[in-house]
Amino acid sequence: MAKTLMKGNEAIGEAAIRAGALNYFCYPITPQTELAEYLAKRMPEVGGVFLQGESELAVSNMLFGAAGAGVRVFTSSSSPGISLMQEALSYIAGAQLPVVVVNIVRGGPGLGGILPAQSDYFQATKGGGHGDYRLLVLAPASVQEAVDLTMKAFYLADKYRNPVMIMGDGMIGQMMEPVEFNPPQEGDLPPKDWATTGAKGRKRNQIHSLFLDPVALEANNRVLYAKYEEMKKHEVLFERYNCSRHNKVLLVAYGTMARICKTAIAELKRLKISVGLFRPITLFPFPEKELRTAAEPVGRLVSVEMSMGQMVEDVERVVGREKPVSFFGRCGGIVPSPEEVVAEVKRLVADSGPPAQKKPARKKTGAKKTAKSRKG
Amino acid sequence: MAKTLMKGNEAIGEAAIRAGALNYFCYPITPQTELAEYLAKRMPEVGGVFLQGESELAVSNMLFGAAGAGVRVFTSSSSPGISLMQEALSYIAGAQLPVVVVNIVRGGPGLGGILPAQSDYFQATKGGGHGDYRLLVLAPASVQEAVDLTMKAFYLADKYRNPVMIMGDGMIGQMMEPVEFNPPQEGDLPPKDWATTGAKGRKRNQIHSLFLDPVALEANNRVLYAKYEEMKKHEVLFERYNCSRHNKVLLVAYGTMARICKTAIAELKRLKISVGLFRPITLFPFPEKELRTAAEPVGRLVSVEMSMGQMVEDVERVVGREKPVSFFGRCGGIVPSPEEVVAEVKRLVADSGPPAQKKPARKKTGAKKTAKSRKG
Amino acid sequence: MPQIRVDKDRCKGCELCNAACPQQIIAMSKELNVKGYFYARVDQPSRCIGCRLCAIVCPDVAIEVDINAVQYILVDY
Amino acid sequence: MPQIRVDKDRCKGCELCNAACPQQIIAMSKELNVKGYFYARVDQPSRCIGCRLCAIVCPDVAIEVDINAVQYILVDY
Amino acid sequence: MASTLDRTVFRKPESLAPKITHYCPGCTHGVIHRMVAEVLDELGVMDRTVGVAPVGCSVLIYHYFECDFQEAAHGRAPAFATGIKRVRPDLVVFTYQGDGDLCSIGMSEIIHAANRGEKFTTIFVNNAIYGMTGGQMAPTTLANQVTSTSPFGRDTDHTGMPIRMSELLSALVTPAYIERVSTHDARHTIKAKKAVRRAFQHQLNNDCFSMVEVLSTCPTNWGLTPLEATKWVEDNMIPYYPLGVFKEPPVEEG
Amino acid sequence: MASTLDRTVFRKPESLAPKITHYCPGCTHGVIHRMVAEVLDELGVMDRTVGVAPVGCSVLIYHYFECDFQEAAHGRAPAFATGIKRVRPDLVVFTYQGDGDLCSIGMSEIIHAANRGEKFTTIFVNNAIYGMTGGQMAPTTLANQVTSTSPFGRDTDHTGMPIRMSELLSALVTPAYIERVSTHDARHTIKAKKAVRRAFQHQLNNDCFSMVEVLSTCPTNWGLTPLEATKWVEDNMIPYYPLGVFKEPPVEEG
Amino acid sequence: MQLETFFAGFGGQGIMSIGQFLAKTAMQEGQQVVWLPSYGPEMRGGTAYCTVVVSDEPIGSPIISSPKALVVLNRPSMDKFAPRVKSGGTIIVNSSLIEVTSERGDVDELLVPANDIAIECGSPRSTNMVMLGAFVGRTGIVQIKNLKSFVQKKFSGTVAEVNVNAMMAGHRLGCKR
Amino acid sequence: MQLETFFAGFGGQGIMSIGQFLAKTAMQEGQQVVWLPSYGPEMRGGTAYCTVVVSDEPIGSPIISSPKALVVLNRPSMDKFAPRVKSGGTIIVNSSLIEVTSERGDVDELLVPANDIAIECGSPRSTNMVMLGAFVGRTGIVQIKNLKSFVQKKFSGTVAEVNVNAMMAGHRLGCKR
Ligand SMILES: Cc1ncc(C[n+]2csc(CCOP(=O)(O)OP(=O)(O)O)c2C)c(N)n1
Ligand SMILES: Cc1ncc(C[n+]2csc(CCOP(=O)(O)OP(=O)(O)O)c2C)c(N)n1
Ligand code: SF4
Ligand code: SF4
Ligand code: SF4
Ligand code: SF4
Ligand code: SF4
Ligand code: SF4
Ligand SMILES: [Mg+2]
Ligand SMILES: [Mg+2]
Repeated sequence: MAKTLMKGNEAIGEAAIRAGALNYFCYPITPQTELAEYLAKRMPEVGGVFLQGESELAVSNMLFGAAGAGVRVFTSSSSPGISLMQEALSYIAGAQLPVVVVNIVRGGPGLGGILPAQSDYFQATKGGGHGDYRLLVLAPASVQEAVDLTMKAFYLADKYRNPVMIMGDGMIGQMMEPVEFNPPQEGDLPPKDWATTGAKGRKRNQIHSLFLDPVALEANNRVLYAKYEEMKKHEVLFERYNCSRHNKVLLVAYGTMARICKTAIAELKRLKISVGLFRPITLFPFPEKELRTAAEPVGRLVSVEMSMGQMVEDVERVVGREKPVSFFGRCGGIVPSPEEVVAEVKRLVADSGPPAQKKPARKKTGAKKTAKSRKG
Repeated sequence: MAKTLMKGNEAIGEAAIRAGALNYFCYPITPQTELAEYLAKRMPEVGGVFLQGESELAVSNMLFGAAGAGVRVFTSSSSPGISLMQEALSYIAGAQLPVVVVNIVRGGPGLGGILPAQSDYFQATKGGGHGDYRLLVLAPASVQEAVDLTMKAFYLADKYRNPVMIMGDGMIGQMMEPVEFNPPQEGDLPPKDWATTGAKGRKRNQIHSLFLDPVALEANNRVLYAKYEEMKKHEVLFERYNCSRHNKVLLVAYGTMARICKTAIAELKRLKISVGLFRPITLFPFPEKELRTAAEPVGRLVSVEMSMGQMVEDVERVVGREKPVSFFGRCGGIVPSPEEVVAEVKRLVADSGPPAQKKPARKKTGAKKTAKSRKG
Repeated sequence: MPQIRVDKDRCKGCELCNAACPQQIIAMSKELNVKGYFYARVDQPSRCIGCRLCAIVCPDVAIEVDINAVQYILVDY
Repeated sequence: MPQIRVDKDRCKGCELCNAACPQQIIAMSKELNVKGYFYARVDQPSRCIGCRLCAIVCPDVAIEVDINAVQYILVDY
Repeated sequence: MASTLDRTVFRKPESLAPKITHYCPGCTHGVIHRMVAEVLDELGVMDRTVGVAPVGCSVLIYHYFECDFQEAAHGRAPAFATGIKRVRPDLVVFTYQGDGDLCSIGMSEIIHAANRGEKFTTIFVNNAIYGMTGGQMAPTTLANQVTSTSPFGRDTDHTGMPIRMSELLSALVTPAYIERVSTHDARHTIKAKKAVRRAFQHQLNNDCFSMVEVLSTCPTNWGLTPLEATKWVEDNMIPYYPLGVFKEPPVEEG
Repeated sequence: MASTLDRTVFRKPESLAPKITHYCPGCTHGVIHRMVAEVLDELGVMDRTVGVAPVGCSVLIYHYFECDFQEAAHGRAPAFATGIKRVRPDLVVFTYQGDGDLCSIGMSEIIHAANRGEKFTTIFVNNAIYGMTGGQMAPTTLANQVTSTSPFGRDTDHTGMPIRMSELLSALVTPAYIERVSTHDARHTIKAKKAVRRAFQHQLNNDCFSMVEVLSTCPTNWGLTPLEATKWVEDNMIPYYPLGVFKEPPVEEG
Repeated sequence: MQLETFFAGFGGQGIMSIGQFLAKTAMQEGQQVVWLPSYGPEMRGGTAYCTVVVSDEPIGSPIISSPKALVVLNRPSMDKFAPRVKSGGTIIVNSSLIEVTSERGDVDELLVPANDIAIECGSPRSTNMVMLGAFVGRTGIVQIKNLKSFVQKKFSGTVAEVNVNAMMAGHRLGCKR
Repeated sequence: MQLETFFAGFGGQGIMSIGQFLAKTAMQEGQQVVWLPSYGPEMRGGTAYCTVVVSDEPIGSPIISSPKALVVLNRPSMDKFAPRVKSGGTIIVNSSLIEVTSERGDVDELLVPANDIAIECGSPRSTNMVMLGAFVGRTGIVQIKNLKSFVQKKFSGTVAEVNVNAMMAGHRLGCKR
């Protein structure tokens, strides 16, 4: 298929349609509104449902209803709008419904700004709503990947009957890149015999997240967690870039930030500093084993984020305290430039002698910006 | 002062009044409704404001308005209601307003159940809303402590101009214990010269979380994070119980769960198994250094929770991978009994030889219930 | 002859049927049912006109009504 | 004699004052102001009756109106 | 209407499950459930109907019906129903909501669903109180009514007048069928059922959004016997909440 | 009214900050801002007034006033204002909200605030579109109006009829002052300001909730020149959104 | 020493209140106490119970799976809780409504025809007080005089009188071995 | 080889479009491309710009602080972006509206009276096309024939003609050294 140049927002919308997701509910918010606007035109063409709801709160509950009725359904929003969906996401997860939510993240907290950020990592991966549940979170780094992961998202949502989030920063939504729409690759899926489609010829179906009996509620939670264990086994996605025994530093970054790190790595190569990149593509399940393996030969790690430091907590947790893990990032809509990443790596390499190996105590460096650092 | 026997919910309400918080907005939800009902009677007596809002969403935004007007204000709710407050909490944190939110946690996700749980740990400590921000989170383990921490919460909220959450499980809200209302101990607080109280004789005050300029937004985030660093330095609270070099296992638990662990520890003592308890009282800032120190002499740790395992991630992160950290918990309204905790500890102690020290790989034990275990 | 059948274990003893009966022939039993309620029962079955009003107001669908004669159903429910 | 003063750098050239003036004496300049707009200016100042309608419709508070004679203010704004 | 010999003229409708409800004795939620089930039977649509349960005393309504059901978040049933009906317009969809659910937290969702003219039916059970959580004030609580959060009686200077939801929704321009009925005695219950049927009929005709507001009792939280409670509806609620059709588009078929 | 020699009869009100707004040329948000500021001046309450900004084009309104301001979450300004006014009834509080903000996402908050009779004033700027986000459909968008999310014109079969907010709020029982005005020409602007003044006066009298709905232009997203936009208000909006007082409690002082 | 007791019966039988009376009296005696209601799905219609823990040391778990004592006012509660009482514990049974016994040989079981006694004392509503008196008589967990003065302060007039009489009647029964 | 270009001017000057035309043509030639708009507070009223990166290898960072080339249509953008162009880079200046030069000795600066040329070619609205033509002439980043056929497909009738003419006029200027 020929490539077309498309905005990330629009490409995600088109990808959803190609994946058979013909039902879309939305509420406008920058920087994802183009997705809604694209689908306002496209859905009627393909006989799909386009509805602008009165609020993100309403939209997230429309998703529940529609998913419960057995169709592929999705929405898109940006940070404050996603916060308004937290109750519903908890309900959707509890009732085990497949929905896809696109979050084109902007700077927060509060009304914040409208420029790209990655400061919703915690909310997405730890569950911003109440109770024990998780979203499956996919973080594309290019428009093509956004397309591919969007298609995959619907499959995964159906496979696990779990909400899936596409987490792109504003950059992913706004930039144009060439894309191809390959037919979606999906495994077999069981029929949605749990859906509320009318009880004709079968016993009634009931979709609910209420379990007044604590034994039943705990059992439901176990079912959810068994799915999360399956996801950890089967769905982890990541990329290793320029990883080798010679790496002085391993960068950990996702989405747009990972691309910037790649440019920085090229520049560092010229400076004869070998640096690798580990890019989680699934943020939940987080590539724990894989990061641990990638970290093995390396002296230190830096989590590079467009936030004040969120994923770094997972990196620390996974890698353990034997190895210094530090954070570098900008936030509020400021995207660290390759030059800044290069400078941070140079600083770290100059700073540290041979990396210490044992029981590091957290130590603050006087790093500029929001860098925080932990080393031996 | 004479002690009175009070329900946790009511005692929290009274404590707030004693701390001068005469402004309360709420929406009913089990198991915290008694707090609202208590204050519906009490507030008129003390000339305070009691208003039942139309929803938790509205209430959380009323809090913003009232706090912005310079008064001490609070609300209480339970899990699904707290999810509906996430956008506002992000705004409140971003605009640096002092509010107190009481979450009497029930089982989730979704509508879940109405029995006690601790499954909102992630939401409370990592920020359930969007953007880089944190709540200061206090977790009482008795009605008296709920009273003391509630009073303190208002002081801390004012001191840091940050939302503070009292996180009690349903048990803390429902049980009656003797309480004393000691006069609140507060340090000096600066005048609220930022409040919107009318611009008479001064320049206008503006309270907002919008910073369209990314440089300004990043700067605001830095201000927030500087406060969080201060909290980490000055506000960490925790309890060590029965900790010693002889401990075979260190339990980590908070709130009601910690009390149950104490009973289990007494029983284990009879069985000649020495076990310690580390109880975080501030969940954010998490007592990182202190837990690390407490963990030092101990072979293994168990995070015991009324959830599917949330705080355990912080325990793992803080303790590192040299030491096995496992999880034990029940959820959905089931509270692990002391007997279950005893059994889990016995199992662990029997299971493991001398604790391994190096590079443990996560390994699943075939533990019953929701136990997950990581060891060398 | 019209007649009603009260499913005594569905009944919660609310007495609404009692009040609704134009013939005033429903009373409450002196015994408890399995749920612990004094359930409704018909005092003078022969006076029942099969009007269904008792059944219509019963919140617990504890009453069924039979008729066994040609009869005008006065209310269209 | 009544007169209006247009703060040319506040003006965004929307032409609403233009349309509102009963005397039709406001026109747009051929020059751009600092913001890049063709701003409003009074063509025949002497015909101004100080009615304030131009100022009332101006979204940018770019117009002030002075009067310097005894005058009835027709509209109470 | 003349009937033949020997038959049962009143029995549990097929659409109602046999399970005994958890409702308090005399609570008219039960009557309203049965009414809806009867209408589903009569229209023969049970097996293509999806109900949406509220959060409130009737949260477990799905146990009591034989049709499919979804259980919504508090107040959001109309958004759920919108989601279902938009993607499956062939289904018959209804929400069943209490006054706290619909008028308080769910105000926005019901207004917007009604205004978009969503083709589902809402059964709105107004008992002037929050039943499930133990008797707090609702937006529909009458002036001076004592509840656990208006312990001195609802002070309308402080909390405004009770919301008349049928009148409010009727103020929207989009066509709709809106009627208020009561279940406090047999006569009114008979009328109420007709309204419910009419509402579903409008849905089947794809006419418009339809809502039946049903005045209902909460003996438990009103602190009255079931019979006193029905009297309280008559004496206190109906004067403030007048019964009748507030809005209806031209009808093709009754 | 006779005036003396040599004076400025129109100038920027004291309550308005000198900063030039970010609004598009001809956008009547500017006129409405000035009107409010003039009223604050006239009533002499600027230094005890707190405004609440919406999310919408006027999100930065706080830069343009000399009084205190809070910036609310999208749609929640009435909840903010409730919070402020309840704890500080001595302050004069107003919200300034667009139609997306007030009618769409903020529907519940405005209805409940109005129904509780909160003693603040709402300036509701209805421009039949989402201005700030680039011209999406609002609940107030007229039938067949083209917007970026109704690219084929608003289909009222699909999205319902435009919401008449003043009429809707007037359907509540709680007393309130509700008036709809327009700013599309000088004559209407003069009336509009009177309404704003009246609204604040009701607040000062502690009478009731007050709202002035102001029809406003969005030349940019309507794709019209400012002048065409005022014409569009006259020709298209006013016929559907009639001007006038919809509700008012007995007044003690004008 | 720590004593954990379940008070169980129908809602409306005054279960929660006697639990609180005990807890408050123990508190006034300087003991540590926790009172914990059951809340949740079983609330409406079913059985209600509360837990009271009285101890001379700080109380750990407020949640008790197996109490040392049970005061039980109706049959469903008897079926549910009697098997959970710790061996060597105490069960006070309202034999007016419960026709069975626990059939446990390892506990001290006292049958109190509490409804009947209450009616004798002047009001069937004092059934709970009879049970409380009997329980305190049996266990001695608080001093009956303290409980008595608490009840006297709590109620007034004839209600107080009837309640105290009922309680004392129960107490006499409880003290008898 | 990777070329990063900023296209900058007032909103309404067709900045975004010419960036896209370039990106699409480069894509059709098989090159890697990214087009990135500026969005945000500066959108309304102020300067608008977009970044186009064209490369023969996968593109890393789509965010460029210092571009290799700048196509600039108005004065505020000139002031803002000209200093950020990399040493040895290219600046194409719309000299019809910009009376100044970058005053940088280390870049290749081409002055194009684009408004004037566009008016000559039949429409002032083709100013952007003149600039695009000049840029392609100067950098050779895409083949002008490919761009030309893209533009011919994109527009129709006289608009296409005027645009192509304007672009080719710009191109001639750009090729001249
Ligand atoms: C978000 C949220 N807030 C609050 C609650 C608690 N809650 C459950 S039901 C209810 C009110 C029910 O009242 P109503 O809708 O009138 O129904 P009724 O019980 O009277 O039939 C409330 C406040 C909840 N479950 N979720
Ligand atoms: C929760 C949330 N959802 C969506 C947005 C995006 N948003 C900002 S303003 C706006 C609509 C503004 O329209 P309106 O209220 O009519 O004001 P106008 O700009 O037309 O004056 C929207 C949807 C947001 N900031 N927050
Ligand atoms: S059918 Fe009519 S007459 Fe017969 S018992 Fe029922 S109400 Fe009475
Ligand atoms: S109405 Fe029904 S539940 Fe009530 S007493 Fe009569 S039969 Fe029993
Ligand atoms: S004051 Fe009146 S007459 Fe004078 S310029 Fe303005 S509108 Fe025209
Ligand atoms: S109305 Fe104001 S902004 Fe518009 S042209 Fe006239 S002076 Fe300028
Ligand atoms: S609490 Fe009220 S509404 Fe709920 S079941 Fe009981 S009587 Fe009915
Ligand atoms: S976009 Fe519309 S509402 Fe916003 S400033 Fe421009 S004209 Fe005004
Ligand atoms: Mg109710
Ligand atoms: Mg608008």
